[in-house]
Amino acid sequence: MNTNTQTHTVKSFGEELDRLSDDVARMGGLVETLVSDCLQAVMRRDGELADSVIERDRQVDQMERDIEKRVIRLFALRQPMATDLRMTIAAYRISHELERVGDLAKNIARRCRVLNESEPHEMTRSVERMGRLVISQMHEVLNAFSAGSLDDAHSAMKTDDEIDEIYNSLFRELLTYMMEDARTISPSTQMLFVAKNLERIGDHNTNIAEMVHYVLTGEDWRRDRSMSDPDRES
Amino acid sequence: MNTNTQTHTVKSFGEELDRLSDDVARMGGLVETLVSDCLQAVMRRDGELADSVIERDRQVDQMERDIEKRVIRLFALRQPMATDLRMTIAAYRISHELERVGDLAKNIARRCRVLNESEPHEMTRSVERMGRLVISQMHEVLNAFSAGSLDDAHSAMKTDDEIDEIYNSLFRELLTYMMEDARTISPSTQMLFVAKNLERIGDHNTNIAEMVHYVLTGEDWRRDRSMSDPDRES
Amino acid sequence: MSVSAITGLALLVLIAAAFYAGRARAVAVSGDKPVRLHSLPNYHGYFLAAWTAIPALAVVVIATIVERQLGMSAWTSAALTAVLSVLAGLAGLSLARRRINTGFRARNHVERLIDVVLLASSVIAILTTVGIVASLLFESLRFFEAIDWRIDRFLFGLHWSPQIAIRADQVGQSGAFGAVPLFAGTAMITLIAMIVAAPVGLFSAIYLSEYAGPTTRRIVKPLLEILAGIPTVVYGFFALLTIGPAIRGAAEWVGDLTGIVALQNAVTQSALSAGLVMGVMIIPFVSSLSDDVINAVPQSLRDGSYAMGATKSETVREVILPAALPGIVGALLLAVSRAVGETMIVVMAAGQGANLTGNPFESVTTITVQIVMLLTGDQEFDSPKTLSAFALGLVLFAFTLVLNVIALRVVQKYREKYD
Amino acid sequence: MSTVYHDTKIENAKVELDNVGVTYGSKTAVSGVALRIPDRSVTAFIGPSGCGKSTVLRTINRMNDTIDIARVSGSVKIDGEEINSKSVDPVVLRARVGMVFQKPNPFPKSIYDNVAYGPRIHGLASGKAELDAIVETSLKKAGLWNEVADRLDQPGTSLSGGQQQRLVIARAIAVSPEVILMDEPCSALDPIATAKIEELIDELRENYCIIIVTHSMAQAARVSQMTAFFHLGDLVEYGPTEAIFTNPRDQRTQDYITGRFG
Amino acid sequence: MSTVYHDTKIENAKVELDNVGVTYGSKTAVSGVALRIPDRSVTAFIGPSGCGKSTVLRTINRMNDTIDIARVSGSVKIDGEEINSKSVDPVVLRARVGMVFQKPNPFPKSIYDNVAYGPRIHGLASGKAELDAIVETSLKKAGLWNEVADRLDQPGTSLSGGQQQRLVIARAIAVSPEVILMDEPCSALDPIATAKIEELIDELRENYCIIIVTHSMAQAARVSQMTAFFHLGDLVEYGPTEAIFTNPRDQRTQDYITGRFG
Amino acid sequence: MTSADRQSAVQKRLLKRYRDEARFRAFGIAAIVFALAMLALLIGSIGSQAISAFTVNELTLRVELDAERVDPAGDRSPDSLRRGSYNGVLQDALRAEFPTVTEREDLRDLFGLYTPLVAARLLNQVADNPDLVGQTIDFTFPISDHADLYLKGQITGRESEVLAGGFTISRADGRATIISEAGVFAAVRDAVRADLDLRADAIEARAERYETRSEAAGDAARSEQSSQDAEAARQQAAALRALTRDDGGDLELTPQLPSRLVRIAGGFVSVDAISADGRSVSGRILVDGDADTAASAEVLTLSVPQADRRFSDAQIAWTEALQARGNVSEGFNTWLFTNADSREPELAGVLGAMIGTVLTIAVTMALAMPIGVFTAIYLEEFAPKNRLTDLIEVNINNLAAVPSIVFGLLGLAVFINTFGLPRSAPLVGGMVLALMTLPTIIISARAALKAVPPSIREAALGVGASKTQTVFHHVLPLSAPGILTGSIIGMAQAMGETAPLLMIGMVAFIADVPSLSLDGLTEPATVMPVQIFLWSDGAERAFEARTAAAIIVLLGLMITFNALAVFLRRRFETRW
Repeated sequence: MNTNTQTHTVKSFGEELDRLSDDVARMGGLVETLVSDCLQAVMRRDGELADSVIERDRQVDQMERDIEKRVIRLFALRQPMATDLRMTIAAYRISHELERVGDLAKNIARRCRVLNESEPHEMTRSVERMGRLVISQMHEVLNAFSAGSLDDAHSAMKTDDEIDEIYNSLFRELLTYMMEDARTISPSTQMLFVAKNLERIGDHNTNIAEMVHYVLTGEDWRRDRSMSDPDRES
Repeated sequence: MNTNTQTHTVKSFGEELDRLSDDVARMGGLVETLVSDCLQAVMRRDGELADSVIERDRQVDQMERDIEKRVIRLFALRQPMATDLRMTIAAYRISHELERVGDLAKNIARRCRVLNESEPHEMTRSVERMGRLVISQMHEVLNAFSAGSLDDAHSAMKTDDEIDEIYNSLFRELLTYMMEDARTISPSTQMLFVAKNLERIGDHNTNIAEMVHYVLTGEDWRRDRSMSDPDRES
Repeated sequence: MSVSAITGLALLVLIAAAFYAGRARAVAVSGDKPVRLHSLPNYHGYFLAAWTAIPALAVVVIATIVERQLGMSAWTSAALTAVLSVLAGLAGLSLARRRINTGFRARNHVERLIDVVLLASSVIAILTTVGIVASLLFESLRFFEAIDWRIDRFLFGLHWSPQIAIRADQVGQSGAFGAVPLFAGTAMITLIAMIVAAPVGLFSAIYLSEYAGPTTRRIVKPLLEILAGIPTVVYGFFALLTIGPAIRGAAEWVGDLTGIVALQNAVTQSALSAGLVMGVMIIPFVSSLSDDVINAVPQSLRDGSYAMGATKSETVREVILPAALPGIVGALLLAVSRAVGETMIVVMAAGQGANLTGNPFESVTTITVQIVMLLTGDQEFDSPKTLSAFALGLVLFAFTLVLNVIALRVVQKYREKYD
Repeated sequence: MSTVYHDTKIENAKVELDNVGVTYGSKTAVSGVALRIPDRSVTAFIGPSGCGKSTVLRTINRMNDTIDIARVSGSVKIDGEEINSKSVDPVVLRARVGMVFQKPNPFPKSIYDNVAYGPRIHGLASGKAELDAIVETSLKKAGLWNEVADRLDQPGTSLSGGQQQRLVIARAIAVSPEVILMDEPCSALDPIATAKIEELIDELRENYCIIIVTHSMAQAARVSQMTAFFHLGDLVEYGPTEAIFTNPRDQRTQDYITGRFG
Repeated sequence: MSTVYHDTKIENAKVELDNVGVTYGSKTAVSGVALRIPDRSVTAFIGPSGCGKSTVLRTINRMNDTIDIARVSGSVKIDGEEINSKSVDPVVLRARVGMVFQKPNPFPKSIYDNVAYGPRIHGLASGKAELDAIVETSLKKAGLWNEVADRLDQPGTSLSGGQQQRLVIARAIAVSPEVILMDEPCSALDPIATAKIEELIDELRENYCIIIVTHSMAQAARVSQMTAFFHLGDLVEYGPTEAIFTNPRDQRTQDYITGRFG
Repeated sequence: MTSADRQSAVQKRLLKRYRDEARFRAFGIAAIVFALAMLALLIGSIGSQAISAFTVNELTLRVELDAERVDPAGDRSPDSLRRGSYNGVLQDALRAEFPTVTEREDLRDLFGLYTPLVAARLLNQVADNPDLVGQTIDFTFPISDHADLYLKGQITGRESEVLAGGFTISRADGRATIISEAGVFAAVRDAVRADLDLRADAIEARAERYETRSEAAGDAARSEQSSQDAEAARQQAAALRALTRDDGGDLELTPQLPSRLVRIAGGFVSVDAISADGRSVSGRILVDGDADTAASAEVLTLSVPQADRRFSDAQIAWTEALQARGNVSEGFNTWLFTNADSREPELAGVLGAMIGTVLTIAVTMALAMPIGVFTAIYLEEFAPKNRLTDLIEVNINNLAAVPSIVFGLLGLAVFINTFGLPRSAPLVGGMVLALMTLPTIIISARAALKAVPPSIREAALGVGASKTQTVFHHVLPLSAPGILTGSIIGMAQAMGETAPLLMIGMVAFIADVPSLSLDGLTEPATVMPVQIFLWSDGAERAFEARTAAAIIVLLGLMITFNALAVFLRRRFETRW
């Protein structure tokens, strides 16, 4: 994300900042594929794809650590100010969020293995629908970051409510499902966690959108979660 | 946490740093009571206590936002270096972790309500044991932060493995339990989430301990989670 | 004359040739790649030129000295000198030329030679002082010998009349060389001069540097500098022609009015007129030295004082003058030294009578006046009368030396403070 | 060009500049500066060389009066009183508005006399005892008392650079000014002395309205509560320091703060 | 006191100092300094005033020779060759080791002559065309060519401060040095000019071994790859800049970097 | 103390502070006014004196170059021409103008109208052009200094009154009596009486003062002295009063009274008696007239009595007559610039001294400039800090303040007595002045070198210039204007110096213009300031104006040099 038309007088500083934001975007791209792949793996019961997701999450972790290092280096050596400061802080925060998303994707991939051992689950479609929504939200957020687009960020935040709704209904359905058929308890629990993880990915996406908002405007526009959405963690 | 014997020549900078670390410690204390209270509420089926936890989490969110603001301010106005830089970064990160812990405690408190609607759960004891362990780990971590004690931090990290083990066995037990009695599915799912949340609080505690380690030594001593503990998110 | 002129010309040509030879040689040994040389080709040229010039000139100098003692005919010696010096130059050239190669540090050699020339120049200043001290001391000793070592009578004697010839059998009566009237006269005139110059000089410096606008400064400063550039003989004439008669007239008039005999007996060549004019002469000296000193006080101190709400005069009195005080004291001491050593004004305007008086309207004499009196006209270098001038010179030199040393110390200390 | 003002309420404005302009001969140094500077706080003037920040500072105690070719226009008020009016004597004004310069400039007097200088010329102390008290208090406020208490009769120039600058601050304090102007007070000092002066400025802000011109953005960030950014003779932006440094509104401020220059 | 060295392998050491000490008369300025400075990188010397950082810098081109009372001990090697030996002519050495000073000091000659001076006295160009080429290349490397190409015959002193400093750098480059020493090259410049010089230093590091003494920690952080911290005449700590600024090992370094002073 | 308290405290002292301020400022202005007033007085008094020296009255006579007298050998050879009696020729020419003057004493007075030295000029003219022998030529030369001063009105005040009404003149025995029909001489008589009364009054007033002082005086001796003075004055006054008494006899004009000359019928009569009735005057004939009657007469009143001047009434009459005949004309005094010194003021010029100055200063600069600059370079750039250089430093600073006369003593003792160099020579003078100027040049050169910022040296050293290259490539060129300025100032200072040159005998009277060459260096010469000193002491009054004129010339030179220095400084001044 480049928030400034003019270049830094000290070019290398500008380059470092650009590289940081590029890295975050790249990390975002990787995490996005992880999320979509793990969903794919669940849908198609594709164990190999799941393994690959688990494998690739280590890359994400490494990327987070790199970005974190680069951020600390920037603070120590460049003392960024104003938009640069906000950008640096945001990169740090966003990479952290992405790492969590990566973890969650990996977690979904792991559950995929367990699910593969049991019958195909009926709720898979619903979860997939939710997954698509999360992925599209994530795409929007990452776009917002790369292009510095405030509108995309705001739209992504709104999507989160929708995701929460889907999750809530899914949760109830899954409970019903388990009660109906005790054999499905284990896969359903896994499914529950998949849904839960997707919901949490949505939360992280929202956080990222909030950071984008902060970088662009300098305002802290975090929604007071407990107020707007009292039950979203349930 | 004060890592330096000498005082800053510019006293107000030193004071701001001290205040930041005090605030983090205070936030830690508050979150610690939230965790212990939510556990209490689950054990004693105490709806009011649960409400109070949910209420107090908003305070935690506010504190996180304050600390974040103070950190950005420090970066912009003071350009902290070396230990001061690490301390500032850590405060930012730790406050974030604590906020997550607060959210998780709030989440547990919410589940407490659902649990109260059903019969007392048999697994409560086991969850309580796990809770006690998490709380003691948290205590240790916060001590490590306040006193700048590397030993406490390392010991807390080790505790995390123990917590993961308990969680894994609890997970299996709860699954068995649900399969045995379909009526317990709903409360058991809640319990599952309570346990999961406790496990995740343990993770956050570990992260905080890692940050303490970083502040004190300047080394990034994060465990490669996927390696050491392949199944901990399962 | 013509032979030596030709010799000179020949040597110049030779030296120039040596320079070009050196340069060409250097380029040649480098294989037309001067970058490979340690020193630039020009330095090789200089090196060769120097090694040609030094032996040649040495021969010329030796020849000049030897010539006097041998008493050869002028033409022969000149011709011989010419031949020998050119030969010496050629010898030096060919010897030096062999040393040129790529690694040869011609520059270092040339630079060492320059160092020697520079050092030799600066020794001349020391030789001057040695010359002064030696000549004064030597002649003074002869004088003291002539007055039978009664230095006390010279220094503390009250009667000065060197015109009385002192015969060999009258040596004991050299009381005529009592220099106290001269010292007193010098002191009085200096005092008068300083009374005029110190306040006027100081205040004009203050006004010009602190109060005057740029236009005033641009006009007044050069005018004051003109005052400094006027030769002392002109001041003497001014005193003689204008100030002396004016003072005498005024004094007589006041004297007639008041009946003060001292005023009525005023003369044209008086201590007052000499002192007053000398004071005027010293004004620019004091003011420019003070001006330097005041300007050396950093602007930041003035700003500091103005920012405290001080007025200009408060700033000057409380900040600038204390800061500049050592410098000003040094300047005044130098001015005193100058007044004491000033000659022409007193010679022309103060008279010659060795009066021991406190009356500024009388004519007095000073050390410098007496030196001039004693040494102009025909001199007998063995007469104590002539020699006494050197003794006076010695006193004058010693006194001004002490003053200068003190003044320079003070000024130097001051300078260090703001450097 | 118009100035960007952050919407911070300044209720206790001590110094108010309105449409202030300064010309040197035919050259316009600054123009159209309007500022409301709060009491009991530190306000920093920042900007690239030649932006006019020092010039504006010097309008506040009329130090531009000492420069022949300087002409000041507009209104400068302290406590609501116009200081450019003829009825205000600059001598009296400067007793109310202290100033500290780039290079420490203690007078070539004793430490005591340096501090006593202002009270003496303005006749603020009625006796030796009172003067002693003023000197002691001022030196204490300037954080120099402990270092010089036993050698008040030594020349002020014998102190180190940082001590000299604190002595100069003590000297300014001695006439109990209401406003203290500082023109790059640390640019001649090393980082250690600089830190001490910054510390002192931070303490003094409890009692005075301090305005500091600084070359160093970092210093402005550290010591000031309000920051004014000047550029090419214009006041570009004015607001709380934190806002200026984390979220400047004007593009020029942004570029300057983040190190993107022309 | 012994120095803390971060364990970074320096394989391409250009300059090696071993047990270097400098005394001025009876005063010891620095002692026991041992350093291996890598080629094609920027090494910063930082530390409080009087810590000896400039003194050490000046041992590298024997500028201490020009001070009568200075005595240098120990060994300084460039490319493994001892430079303090008698067989090394300091004049030749200084053509290999360029130096840039605190205050921009162009000669009061034309821009062209400023740059051409070094090549001329060292006889580096055999003709006008070659000299022209050297001047142009040097000015280009110093990032000044575009600004001055059309006025090479104007005096160097007519340039702005920052341009002057870049001219001085071009002048140093013109004799193709291997090492460039910079003694607080930006302390007389405003932030904009400073940024440009820093940018230039960053570019030059591709071809030269640059050693810079700086007052400003921030500057050291920005431009250097290696940092040496001096304190009271000792080399306290030496290592990669990032490590020095985020995780210094010696308490004194830590205190200095974080602004905790004596 | 509250803000308001402080305000009022400040306000209270304000009035007094501003009064102090005004007083201080007034002192400064007074000091400058005083200094400038002295400068104006100096320039004014000398300038006004000098003006008259720049013009001169020249006398043109028809001179008959009688071959026998100017060319005794008759072969037109230079030798012969040199033995000619040119003075006699001139005397004859003058006698031809006033044929009536025959008395030996009168003739001596008449020949006093020119100086015999001009005969040498006539000789030169003839020697250059031997064809002139036997011709009669117009020869122009400066009239004697007294005549010149008279014509410029500097010897005596002169009032002229034309009386009308018809006069008859009777001549006898070299005396003449002029009778006025109208008794117009009464006015002259009354004026003389009034003058006498005025003088008597003044002397009586003085006597009174002596008397009062005698009474006031404490000791007897002084009282006695004063009363004697008073007595003498009383007697003097009484004698004057006696002259004025109208006793019917002629009123006698003694030489102690202002002279009256009557110009009548082309002749001059000096009046020594006026008849009591004012109808006639009588006196000596100074210039014979051409008629016995005249319609008008002009009475010249010369305010300075003949006894008080060295230019007699007769000489005045002749001068007036010559002027009336058109033989005298006033013109620019070229002699002042083309002649060397002379005993006769009208012939004295500054050329010799100027050439002496040029030679001396040339030696001074040739020695002092290189040595001074080299020394400065050595001390400032090369000298190690050690005792020797410290010594040199202190030394130079002290030398700068050593009185100039001491350098003269050095020159006398060392150059003349020890080395045996010639006295009075520009070479020695130049050497002495060089030693004297050396410190000035060294100090200013050092200041100029020091003004070159060390950063330039560092810069040069930094790119690998050697120390010598640094100095000669950068430092010296940059400091050249400063060094040059300092040198010019030192030169001007040396040019105005007198005292040391007195010591080495450059006070000699040099009537020949020295040669402007190497040989001139060792020949006796004098310089401008010394010339001024010599003239200021001159016995002739006419030297006073010439001294002033020489001063103006010298000042002109020095101001030119100083202006050059100022110009150089302004032009090349560099601010670092």
